[in-house]
Amino acid sequence: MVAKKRIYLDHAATTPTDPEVVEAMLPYLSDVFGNPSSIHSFGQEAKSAAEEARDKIAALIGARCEEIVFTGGGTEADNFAIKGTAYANEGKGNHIITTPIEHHAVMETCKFLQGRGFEVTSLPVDRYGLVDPQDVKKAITDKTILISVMHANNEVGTIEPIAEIGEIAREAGIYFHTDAVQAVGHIPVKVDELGVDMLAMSAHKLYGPKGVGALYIRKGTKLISFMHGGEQERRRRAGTENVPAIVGLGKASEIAQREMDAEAKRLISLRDKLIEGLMERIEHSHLNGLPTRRLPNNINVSIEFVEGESMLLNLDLEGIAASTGSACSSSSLEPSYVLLAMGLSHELAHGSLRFSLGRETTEEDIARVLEVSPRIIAKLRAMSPMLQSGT
Amino acid sequence: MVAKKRIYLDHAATTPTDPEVVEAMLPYLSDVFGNPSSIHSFGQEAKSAAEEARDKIAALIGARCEEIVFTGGGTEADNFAIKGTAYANEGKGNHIITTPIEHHAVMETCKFLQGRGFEVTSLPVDRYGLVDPQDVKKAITDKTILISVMHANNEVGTIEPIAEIGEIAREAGIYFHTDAVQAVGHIPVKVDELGVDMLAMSAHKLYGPKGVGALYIRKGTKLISFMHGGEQERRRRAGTENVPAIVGLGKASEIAQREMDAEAKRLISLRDKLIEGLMERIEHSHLNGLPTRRLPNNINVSIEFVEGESMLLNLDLEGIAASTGSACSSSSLEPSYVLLAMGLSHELAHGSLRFSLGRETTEEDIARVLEVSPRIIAKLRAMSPMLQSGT
Amino acid sequence: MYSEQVMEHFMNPRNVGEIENPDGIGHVGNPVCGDIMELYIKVEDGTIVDAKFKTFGCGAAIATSSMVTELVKGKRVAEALKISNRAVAEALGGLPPIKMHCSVLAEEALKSAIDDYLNKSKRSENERTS
Amino acid sequence: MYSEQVMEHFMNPRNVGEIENPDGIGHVGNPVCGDIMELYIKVEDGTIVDAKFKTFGCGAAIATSSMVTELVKGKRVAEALKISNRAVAEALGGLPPIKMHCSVLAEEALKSAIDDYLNKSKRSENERTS
Ligand SMILES: Cc1ncc(COP(=O)(O)O)c(C=O)c1O
Ligand SMILES: Cc1ncc(COP(=O)(O)O)c(C=O)c1O
Repeated sequence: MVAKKRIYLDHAATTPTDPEVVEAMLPYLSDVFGNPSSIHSFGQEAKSAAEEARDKIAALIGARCEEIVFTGGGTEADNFAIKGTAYANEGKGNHIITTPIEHHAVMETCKFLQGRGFEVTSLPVDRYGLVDPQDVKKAITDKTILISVMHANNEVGTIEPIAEIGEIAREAGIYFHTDAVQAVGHIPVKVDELGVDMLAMSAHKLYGPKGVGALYIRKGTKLISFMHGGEQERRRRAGTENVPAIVGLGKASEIAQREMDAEAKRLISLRDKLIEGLMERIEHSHLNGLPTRRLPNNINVSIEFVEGESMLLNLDLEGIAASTGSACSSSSLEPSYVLLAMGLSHELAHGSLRFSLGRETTEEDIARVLEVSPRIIAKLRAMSPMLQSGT
Repeated sequence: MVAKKRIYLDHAATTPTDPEVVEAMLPYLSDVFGNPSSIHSFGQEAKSAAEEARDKIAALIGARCEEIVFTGGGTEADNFAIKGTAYANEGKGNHIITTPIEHHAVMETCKFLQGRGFEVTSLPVDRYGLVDPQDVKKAITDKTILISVMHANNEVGTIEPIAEIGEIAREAGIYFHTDAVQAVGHIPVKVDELGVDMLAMSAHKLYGPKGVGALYIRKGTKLISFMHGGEQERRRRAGTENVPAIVGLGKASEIAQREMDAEAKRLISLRDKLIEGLMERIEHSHLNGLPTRRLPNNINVSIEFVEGESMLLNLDLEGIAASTGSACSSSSLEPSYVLLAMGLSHELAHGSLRFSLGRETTEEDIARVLEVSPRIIAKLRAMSPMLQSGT
Repeated sequence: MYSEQVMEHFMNPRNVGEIENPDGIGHVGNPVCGDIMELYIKVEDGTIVDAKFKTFGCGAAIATSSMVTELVKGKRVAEALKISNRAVAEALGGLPPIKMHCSVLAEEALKSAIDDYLNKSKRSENERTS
Repeated sequence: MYSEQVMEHFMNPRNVGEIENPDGIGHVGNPVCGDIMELYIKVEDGTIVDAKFKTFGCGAAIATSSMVTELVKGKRVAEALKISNRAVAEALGGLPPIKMHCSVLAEEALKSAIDDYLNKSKRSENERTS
């Protein structure tokens, strides 16, 4: 095949680790490799590095460093927050409020609890995927112990009214968790402004390494450990600290804090160019999610009469990496439950295409997508039994 | 301070990542960074790398590759095995058999379940830390659903009679889990010979990276997920795969398989030299654990009249990194529960010292420990109120 | 994910399109499951002389559609009825387990087209004899 | 983990040893908790003129023992009684939270030695007055 520049537009699935981050991590693999729990110098050096990283992450989200607990990723942070508060507050109640557009990490955790004596209310969302804070308020009962609403949706990029929900949760005295895996490092996220008690993040979504994340836990929040074992992380999360990855998350947070504003501006301009270009060039195409209150890097469209995977494969053969719905669900046969919850038909859900831009994305990349996509779609539509000749 | 060669003798706490392993991981941080769940080429390349690693790990422990599930470390593997089988087999019974010398990852997980309707029997151990298979047999009731006995103890190095226990478990039709975090890569570990249904390992104990481990799950074993979320790892462990770390674990397994025999022989010789040298040079010192059926790299001694941390600090100032009990417990004030379970007095438990050797350990390192230790101990003993002048 | 043969048929699908006045049409699948196949056959003297398809679906759906049309062309109707989904998958060098249902769909589309043809010819036979 | 001052006192502890015929001995701690301190004082005219210690324990235990003996030397007994565990910790540039109990132990050892001295001198006073 001809060597083409490969264009990666799937940053919502994962991002490349920033070279500066890799650089920062390397010494902690082979040289400063000690176990932070060890009291000798090898251990203490590793410990300081992890603590420095903790400061940077706390700074990024406006938290205190003791409120940051490192985890093995976003999924673990969500499991920890939800199971941890559920089990710790069983005495108070067994009701959890969440939404139908959460990532699997939240949704499956809630389902697990549902099978073990908890009740879960899944709120409605509108056609943009927006949750109405008033619906949260109405769903609260005297058994409610936790509200979990994601900050920004990973599929359609819609940004939820977290601060408004935070106020409602605070008034009702109910713990509020947000899965901010797609938001942290991309848009301003400050725990006090949002009024959240717990917030999950994952390094590999902000140019940090895979296999590390963090849970912000507001001081005073009652929750039990998810990972049982040693006394690491002030007894809140057992397991030898993944120091190189933690250092990587710290560096990634530092870079994000430094570059977020300018980068978001740049991406919004590229994003809107791509959205407009696709709408213009492709008949019967629709934007999914809110037009403006969306992640700076997210483009999600539904293309009538064609199926997502066949578009993806064709794009991939042209060197363009995209996604149809969440990366996790692309191995299943179900169309995106997020799009269905927003009221899309099965056909439109199957025909969805997500491009998520990143730091390496250029104007040329956008131009190339706009050049290639109509051709691919035309080819597939010619094959489609849903499009009668002449439509 | 004078620059001395630093001597790391705390490999049971963590090992440096092998340069070959680092080399193998690097491409997967920045270049082949895709999410294995993605169907585009970035994702599929990452996926193949993870699958190749899975083969290597399976080969090391004599398993089939579908029986290996990657986790975020040894602690998670233990949590997964124990909670996963407990919850999945509640219908059958609620009784778990374990030992008082397990790592915190097993012990605290069992305690958690104990608080949630499960019953836990903690078997006795002898003064070497050995479990008697007959005690396992006697402890089995018709409510028993799981036996969890570690392969090799992390503090004293004693290797447990896993194959014998495996036979008993198999006869009784009860799931058998072993925490082999300290054994895998150091001594031969084959799941079929051991007769285990689940086996936990952690990469950073065998010169692989931190933050990744694996749980072997024998085909047919009934257990539920611990980490809920996406459909990764055939729906058994959610969360974006930590590809670089998984590749690292694969490479570390490959190296271990290649070098284990020769390295174990070399270490046993160094180990025995150090044990004999310490016994000879230091009066009132005692070996903890079995003399021969112990990990090739483990030396654990109790020194009468002196406390462990003060020895550690002095050794550290001489550039020698060692440990007193498990690294995890050294930040707590409790003396090692493992040593206490073996019947040691509090004083001898507080006076324990663990040296754990590794690939970089040389004859000269051993000589240096033997030169420095008696001096340090004499100095501390001179300060000790427990040693009457003239003893 | 896919074999080379799957990708080849996906990129260069054979027999795309409709047949005017076909002797049989098979229509299977629905938008809920995400795959829709339409298969057209032309039969002369009990032999399938042409086959075409239109498919809405994933890579495997398109490749199996393409392959099944290739496999039936030139076959006697009775033989064509024996083409199993495994045969389609095998001809493509295998399919990922999660995509085997596409080969089932292709088999069903073929069966459905042949059924349609058999029904039609029975009817015209009836018309002729009555 | 430890401040420079702690490490300095740990490595070069002042006043290690016993005092022959001390005026007061304090003995606190036990092997269960892992720290044992013995503190000896020599008192002349109500002033602590010498103090020595023997300690089984961690780095902080040894450093606080050393520091407390330094702090009391030359002090009037009444003043010495006012030395708090915080004062000992502060003089060492602070202690990790988990090690603060060592400074408590040092304070207790001092109190216990002074108590012993006061009891003894009361007894000898009594003996003299009786
Ligand atoms: C919104 C959201 N939550 C949670 C996760 C899970 O994070 P991780 O893959 O680090 O476990 C992801 C990404 O996969 C995500 O997009
Ligand atoms: C025997 C044993 N089990 C479990 C663990 C936990 O492994 P990890 O630190 O990778 O979570 C360790 C090491 O810390 C160990 O030595």
